[in-house]
Amino acid sequence: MSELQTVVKEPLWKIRIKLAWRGFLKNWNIFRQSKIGMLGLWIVIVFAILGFVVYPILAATVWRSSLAATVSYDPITGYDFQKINPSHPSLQHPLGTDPIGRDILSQLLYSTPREFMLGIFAALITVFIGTTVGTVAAYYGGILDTFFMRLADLILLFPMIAFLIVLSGMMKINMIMLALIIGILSGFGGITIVLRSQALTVKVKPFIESAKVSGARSFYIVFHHIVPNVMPLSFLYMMFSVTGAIFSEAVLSFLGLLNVKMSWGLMIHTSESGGYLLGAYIGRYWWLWVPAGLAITLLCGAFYFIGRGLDEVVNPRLRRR
Amino acid sequence: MGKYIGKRLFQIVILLVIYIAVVFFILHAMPGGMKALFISNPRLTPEAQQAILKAFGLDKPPLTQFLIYMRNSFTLNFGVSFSHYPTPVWEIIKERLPRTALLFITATIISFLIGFHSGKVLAWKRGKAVEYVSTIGGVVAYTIFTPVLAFLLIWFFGAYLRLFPLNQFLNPDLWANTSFSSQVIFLRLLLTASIIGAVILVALILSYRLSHNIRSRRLIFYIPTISSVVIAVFIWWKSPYGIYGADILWHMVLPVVEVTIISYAGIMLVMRDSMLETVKEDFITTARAKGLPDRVVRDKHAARTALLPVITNFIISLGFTLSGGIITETLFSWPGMGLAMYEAVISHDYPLAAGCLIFTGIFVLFAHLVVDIVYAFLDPRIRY
Amino acid sequence: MPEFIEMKKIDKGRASTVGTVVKVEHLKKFFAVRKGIFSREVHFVHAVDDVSFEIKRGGVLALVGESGCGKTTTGKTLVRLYEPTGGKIEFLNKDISKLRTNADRMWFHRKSQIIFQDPYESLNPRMTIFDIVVEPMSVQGIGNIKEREEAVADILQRVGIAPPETFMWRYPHELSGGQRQRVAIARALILKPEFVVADEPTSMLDVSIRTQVMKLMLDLINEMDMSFLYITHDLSVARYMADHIAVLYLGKIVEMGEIEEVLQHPLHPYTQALISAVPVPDPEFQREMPKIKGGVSKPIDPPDRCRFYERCPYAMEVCKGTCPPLIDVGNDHKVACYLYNKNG
Amino acid sequence: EKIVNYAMYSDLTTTNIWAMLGPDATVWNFYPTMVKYGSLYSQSDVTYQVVPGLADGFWSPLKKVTEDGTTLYVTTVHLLKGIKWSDGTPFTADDVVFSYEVPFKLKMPGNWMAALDPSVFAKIEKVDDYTVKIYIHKPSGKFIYGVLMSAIVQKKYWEPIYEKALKQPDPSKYLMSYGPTIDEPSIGSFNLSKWEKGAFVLSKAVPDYVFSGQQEIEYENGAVRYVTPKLSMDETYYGKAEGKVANKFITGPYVDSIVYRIYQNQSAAVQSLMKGTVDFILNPNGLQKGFADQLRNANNVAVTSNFALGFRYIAFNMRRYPMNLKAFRVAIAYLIDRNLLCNKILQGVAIPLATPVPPGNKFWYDSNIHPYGEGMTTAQRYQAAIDVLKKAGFTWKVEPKIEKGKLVQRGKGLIAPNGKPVETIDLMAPSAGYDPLRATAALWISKWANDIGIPISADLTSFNNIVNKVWSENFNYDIYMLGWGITIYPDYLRDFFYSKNAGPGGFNTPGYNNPAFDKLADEFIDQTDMNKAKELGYKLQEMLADEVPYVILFTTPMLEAYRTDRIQFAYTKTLDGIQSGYAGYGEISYVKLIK
Amino acid sequence: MSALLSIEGLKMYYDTQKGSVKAVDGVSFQLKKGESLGLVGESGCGKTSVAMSIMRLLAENARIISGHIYFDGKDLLTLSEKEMNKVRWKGISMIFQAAMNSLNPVYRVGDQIIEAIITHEPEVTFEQARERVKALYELVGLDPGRMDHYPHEYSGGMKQRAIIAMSLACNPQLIIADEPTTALDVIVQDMILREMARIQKKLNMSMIYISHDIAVIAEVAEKIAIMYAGKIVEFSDSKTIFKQPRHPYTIGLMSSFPSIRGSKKPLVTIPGEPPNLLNPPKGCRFAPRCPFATNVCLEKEPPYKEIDKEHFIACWHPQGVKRGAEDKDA
Ligand SMILES: Nc1ncnc2c1ncn2[C@@H]1O[C@H](COP(=O)(O)OP(=O)(O)OP(=O)(O)O)[C@@H](O)[C@H]1O
Ligand SMILES: Nc1ncnc2c1ncn2[C@@H]1O[C@H](COP(=O)(O)OP(=O)(O)OP(=O)(O)O)[C@@H](O)[C@H]1O
Ligand SMILES: [Mg+2]
Ligand SMILES: [Mg+2]
Repeated sequence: MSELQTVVKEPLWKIRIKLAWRGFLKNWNIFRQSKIGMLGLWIVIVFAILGFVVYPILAATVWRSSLAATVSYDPITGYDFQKINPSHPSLQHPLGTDPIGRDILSQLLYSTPREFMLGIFAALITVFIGTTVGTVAAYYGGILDTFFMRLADLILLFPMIAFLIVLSGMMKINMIMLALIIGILSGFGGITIVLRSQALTVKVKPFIESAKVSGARSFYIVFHHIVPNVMPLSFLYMMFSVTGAIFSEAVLSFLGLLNVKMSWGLMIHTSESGGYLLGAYIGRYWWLWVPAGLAITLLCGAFYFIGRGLDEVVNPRLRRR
Repeated sequence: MGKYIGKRLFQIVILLVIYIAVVFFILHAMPGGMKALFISNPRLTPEAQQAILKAFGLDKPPLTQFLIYMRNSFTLNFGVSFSHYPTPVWEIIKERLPRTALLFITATIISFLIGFHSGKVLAWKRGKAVEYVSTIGGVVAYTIFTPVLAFLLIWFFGAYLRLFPLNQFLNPDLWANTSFSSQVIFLRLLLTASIIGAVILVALILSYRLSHNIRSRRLIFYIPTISSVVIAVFIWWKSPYGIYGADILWHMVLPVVEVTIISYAGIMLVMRDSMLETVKEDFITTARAKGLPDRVVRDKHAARTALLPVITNFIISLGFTLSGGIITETLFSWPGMGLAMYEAVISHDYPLAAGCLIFTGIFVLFAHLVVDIVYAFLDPRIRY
Repeated sequence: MPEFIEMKKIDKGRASTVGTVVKVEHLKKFFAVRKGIFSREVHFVHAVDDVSFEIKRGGVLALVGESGCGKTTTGKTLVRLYEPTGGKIEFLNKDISKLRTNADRMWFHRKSQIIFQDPYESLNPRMTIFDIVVEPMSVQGIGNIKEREEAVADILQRVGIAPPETFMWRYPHELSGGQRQRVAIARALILKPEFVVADEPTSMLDVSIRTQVMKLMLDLINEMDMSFLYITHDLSVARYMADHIAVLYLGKIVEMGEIEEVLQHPLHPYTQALISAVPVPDPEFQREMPKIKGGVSKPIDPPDRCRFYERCPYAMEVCKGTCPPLIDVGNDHKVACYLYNKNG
Repeated sequence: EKIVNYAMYSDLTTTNIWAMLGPDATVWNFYPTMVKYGSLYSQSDVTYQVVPGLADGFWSPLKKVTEDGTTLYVTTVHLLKGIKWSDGTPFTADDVVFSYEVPFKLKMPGNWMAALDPSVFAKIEKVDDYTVKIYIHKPSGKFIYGVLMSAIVQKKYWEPIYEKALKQPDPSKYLMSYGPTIDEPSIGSFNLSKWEKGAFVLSKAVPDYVFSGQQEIEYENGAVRYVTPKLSMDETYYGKAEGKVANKFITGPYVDSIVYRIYQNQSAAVQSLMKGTVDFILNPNGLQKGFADQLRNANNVAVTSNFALGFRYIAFNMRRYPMNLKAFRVAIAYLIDRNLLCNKILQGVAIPLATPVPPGNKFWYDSNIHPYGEGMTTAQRYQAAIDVLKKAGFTWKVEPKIEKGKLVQRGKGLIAPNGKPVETIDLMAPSAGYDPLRATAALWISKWANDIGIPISADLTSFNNIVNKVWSENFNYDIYMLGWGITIYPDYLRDFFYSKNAGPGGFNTPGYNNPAFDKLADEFIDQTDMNKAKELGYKLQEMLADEVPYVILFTTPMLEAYRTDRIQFAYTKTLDGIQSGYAGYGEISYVKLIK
Repeated sequence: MSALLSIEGLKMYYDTQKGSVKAVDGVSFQLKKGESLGLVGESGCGKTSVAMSIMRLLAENARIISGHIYFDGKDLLTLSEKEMNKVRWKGISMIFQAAMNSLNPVYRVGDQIIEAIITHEPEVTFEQARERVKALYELVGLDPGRMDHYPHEYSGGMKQRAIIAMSLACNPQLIIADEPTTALDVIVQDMILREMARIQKKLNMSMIYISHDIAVIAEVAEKIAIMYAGKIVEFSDSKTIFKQPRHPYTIGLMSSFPSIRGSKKPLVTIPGEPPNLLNPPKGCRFAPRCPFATNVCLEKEPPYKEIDKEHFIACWHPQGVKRGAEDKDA
């Protein structure tokens, strides 16, 4: 047995970290092959840098408003006294100002991290609920399963936007609430069905039975065997959920139904309700809505692209070779 | 088959009950719920408020309220609209439904066909530039901000090219002196569409039942299909209503284009994935080994089989399409259910909003049923 | 320099310690199947229908039969993956359906294990080899980390996954099919169980690998003094692995006995057909044609008659009556057929 | 055929007059429909003076009578002869009596109840075919602006329906849901001819409209002269017909039909205007600034700007401390720089307003109102506010400092005269999604207040939420910001601040309670001599400006656009714009097509 | 009699991310008309790849590097896709490895066979084609009434028979059967193999059986080619292979099969595993596992040559003429 002493030369946690890193690298290498996935990732990174790094820096330096300052770049209360608003893009305001004199660029950047948070928060909730409910429903079956599946059918079928529109009429919905609502709704919705069917295929795998024969409990099996096996799919769906959440926020803000101080949808709403979106010709006040519109499409699309790239990681059958 | 439909209908009823319960919960149990709104609505006299409270049983304990609400919903009694007081909600929905149905069904079918065919070709042309372009194009279409797209369409086709009317759903100049209302035309259009749809479906079934020969199958399918369309066009052409029908269709083009653009891509991408998986199946290799021409392998074997998961996904996308439809309706002045819902929310007309929501639910559930039946028909493995 | 390694059949005498490890009496396992949610008719698949046998300490019983005859079901029922519909399973003289306390159950799970057919599906793709092999220990709460690591390294080495440290932190897909099956064996044996069900453990492996794994198992059985229920559809494999054989047909044992005895003197028409259908790697050898028709039906609500009646070339009136009982024709050779029941 | 096309942003909900003046009182319903109905008295175009409509001359002075022990006041009104409904039926006293009695008996909600307020209106009697007697409980401005202006419908058309309604469990509901009423005869210049739901409404000119050709001549001295050729009438009110003519309008209709096209999407309507599909856009809120800016440069499109009839304000919950302290309210009033807010920040999208009567309402507007801080710079405003607070006993942990016209130190930790620190005060305002103007204003107000240490935090929330809180039973709010749409006759001066209206759901949301004000307001409302009422109205306005239960912030301009190559209006300068619903929907009768 | 099918130096590689998988690396053999050949080898040695190259149904990433495939005198590799389509099924038909999945689940089984007939013989009417399918069903022992059923209504054995019927539909000159009986029960397997051999004799077709089970092949094939890691290591008629295997791999393979007949012989295991075709060993591919390997074996590839009449072998050290592992010390 003496040579066995050398078997484990490193502490377990180090090995695990290495393993995780190796697994990540491997998946990353597959992901990297997907041009579309990489495109999405780059876009997301650019947005993340803009929102989480560039904006705070700008706000703290160039855009810092002082007591005496005449120009304020606050995205919500900012106002440039020297301009006729909305003003064209200029050196001072690279994307111009909105009809009430606020800097469009600052609005765009200010909203970016919020959109991210909204999307990711909603997606996390979705995935958490979806994974838990999906695996538990699959594993235990019976009434529980039937109930959650019917519920999922229902939520899946109904136009989320319509639901949110009506809901927003009833109550004051802000970003966090919205993320919660979208997260919960879609968590019990389609993703549950997908993850459940994935969990069902895992559930009947022999390694589950092996574990049972060793005396493993249901809880252990669900969280040690089933959940890790549906996780990649959850992660994939998370990306699509982000798209959904950001898009819903934009639509509701556009319709003026959300209670947010600033967001991309609201920027478009401001230009539309002020009569600047489609005026004499559509591009006349382009800076009021093109940046926000583009940002929505880009970020939603980017997460979607990432999802598709991940799809090739998760689903080897889609890979080309 | 009948038993299957019965079973599905039963499920639909169950789903509806849950759904109505959810709507009820949202409208009543929430702070500032229905009751508070009824009472604080300054547009109604206290008597009217009391009457409505009574009609909805809002003065009763919650459970009784719920049961009453459920019963009322199933008898299509969604109460009385605030903003159209005292018109019953059902009256408004009845008027809006055919319009939404026409727009939605047309757009859904078109986007399905486009998505199906383009997805098919995409998968077949894997790795070519066309794949990347269409995928990115598809995703952009999928994620483009719906209202912005609507404005672009309105501006480009309506204002700039002046190809299509700006907004609305009919031309007042033409309709100023008609003795009938557009509802008549909508219903006739829907009827025509359903008859053609039924003919196509019967032709499809017959072509499979009657013949095994591909060519004669095509004949059996295309002759009735094309002739029913031709006959329909001819009848409309000859009838005094023809021009009015054409006017409505003319106005429908842009909204349909919008809904199609935002929803075809989803189907396209799913179809592509499904095709890619199917192409790896052994029976495709077998079909090739049999010496079948490339097109036959693609269309008859790969696409036909890949269609099945796409249909499942299509059901899932119904909600999405409908959501897009709501935004489209509000922006294109298409007075359907979506617009009604939006207006109701804006004017705090909750009975109407709830009614629309429930009815949209019923609508989608039935669309679901139809798609399910089609699915069952397409997949021989499903038997009842 | 590698060389072809000869694999010797273990001596008869290895079932040394006398004593019964598993004793199965009238075991039944039915599956309820429903046609449609709304149909009130419930049908039963008689997957295992009144099966009795016992396995001695150190003994290997081969369970053979066509696909769908209930081999896997029997195996799974023995390790309590299925709750038996009827009958009794005694494990080390304890009725395992009466294990009430948690400790009792854990005891049973520690003493019994199963190895599955498909080396691709029977290892969790998201776990490392170490995690897979150590799982029985951690589930049972045996040993500390150090001890577990040592135990894993030890058992891996014994099943020929060497050196352990290079394989321990790999994932299953980084191993070949044969290696995976070895890992599955290691996992099953890490707790040194007394009884192992091996469900066609070599049928998915390639010829050259298959013999390696078979040899490994034989060695381990010898060393560790375990009892095996060896499920296979391949009679020739059974011949090399087992000392006793039971031939299953549609949930019932039709013939059972010492393996050479049964293979040399098959009594039941089905066993005869089965043996004559096995191809012989000799182009000059002319096998006789199996006399029976092909195709097995699902044992859904079977009538009470000989299950083999429809395919049997010797079917008689009596066979339509009740199921023939399993009778001993001497030599510890049992058969369930009225052809041999007349005198008995 | 001469057709004029109007764009509307929303569909009608009904054409039924009972519902329309009841629960369905939307401006969209009014636009094409209200022209069908007349009233005994109405208001002159542009100047908004009370003039006879279907009545022949002014009502007789009120006389006190006692009936069954109750005191009533009675007046006699003569009706014009020779007026016909569009179906040819002559207009008689029967129509008037029917139109007053039915809604009164059935307690019709909404505008009906407002016009025929049971506390004012008592009953109506027919004297002969062309004379009625109207009894009221007490003299009141509501008598003129309500009772005498109540809508008149045709008895012949409605009587059978009314009879049927009486047999129903809920007659008023039956009456309100009756329809469609496209075939109902009109007494005005146009009548509805088709309503294609969701698409358009078609209105056709009434062929021999009696008032067509009527000249309305307004003199600079305030006199109004009506020359009606078809009735051979020539009357002058409010002075002598002499001096310079300010306006002269000749009633049409000049076109055959008007099509009200419904556009849900305002941009599309504007595009249609530029394309020439529509000639004029109806919008009670006026065009958005963006549209107006762009349309000003478009060919053949004119953009007009008028005062809107309404105002945006903040209201203090005076039931709470320290909003009940006048000094506190005054300090905030000092801080709010309307000019900066409207002209600079909101860039003319808003017009500063300091009293609840907009200047466009010439008769009632008190031009002597000088709001707090008028003409001051921001720094001066800060200083004034600080001074007021200090004087009232407020202190700071860190006192705000102003030096050389600049704020150099923000105030922190305001402590109220009662010694307790002032806790965060919520300023509820509609979110930017609902109204960017108010959202912006709220944020600025909180900024100004915060600068000198008043802890106001702007809570941008849904409109609904504000309404729910403000009109809830427990008055759970500090300060809120909303807007009112108002009427010409400023009876709201009393409604909004009358102490008896301070209960839950009442109009007096601030909970303002001033017996002196109440007394004055009662006098004002009971006054039937409008010149005297005006004096009282001025006093009320001054009182409010001093006590500031509301700080009126601004009103909005009413921007409208029409095609100059297609149509011509009689006048474009008028309060609340061309589309104004308060001048009797007059523009329809004047609109002309240009060849 | 000249060869019906003649493969010369066929090389087919799969391009993958890690490099090219040399799945078929210089395979040559000939097949005469009416002859049956068994292609035997372990999983992954390239059997299916050879078959697919003949059918020219290559995966997207597959590439034929060199070689010729002459069928009936034509080099299949030079034909256009259209011409190739004519050869498929009419000239060469194939029974695929996974018969279970070879039928399109959404079409009736009969229709799928008819489709093949009508595609290649357009002059045949539908009714005639149906008649032919009926006859085929009887030939393979299926109830013709089952023609109008869908694949999911067939059992595994029935599907296999239907596939065989389908492969016969156009009377091809050559049928390639890729593991036609794996996944079937012994009794069923036995029946189907007998059936196929019978039909092949009756119709005088050529046949290539592909299998990893040498025992199965021994019963039906006249010639046997043993494949190892992309190459044919031994080729001869089946009697010779069984009586006098010369290649160490063949010898090992044969002795590692347990048998239920005769006395219980000890089994022999071949150590190690087949090489990874991404970068196979330099010299003889079997060398690392071969007990007889010498330095030559590790360095140089052995040539594929005829050492006896019609007995080809690729080995530097062909083993003795007697079968069995007893000779291993020789
Ligand atoms: N969970 C289950 N529900 C219903 N029927 C089942 C279930 N498991 C097995 N069966 C049925 O029971 C019978 C016996 O199945 P089992 O898996 O034990 O056969 P087997 O002998 O192991 O076959 P194979 O050789 O194919 O593995 C079969 O008819 C099978 O369809
Ligand atoms: N499309 C592909 N891309 C890359 N490698 C492939 C591809 N198809 C097969 N291979 C590899 O080529 C080699 C030969 O495969 P092939 O399918 O021809 O083997 P086989 O002898 O038929 O095996 P089996 O008995 O398992 O069917 C294998 O190593 C396999 O992994
Ligand atoms: Mg099994
Ligand atoms: Mg193969």
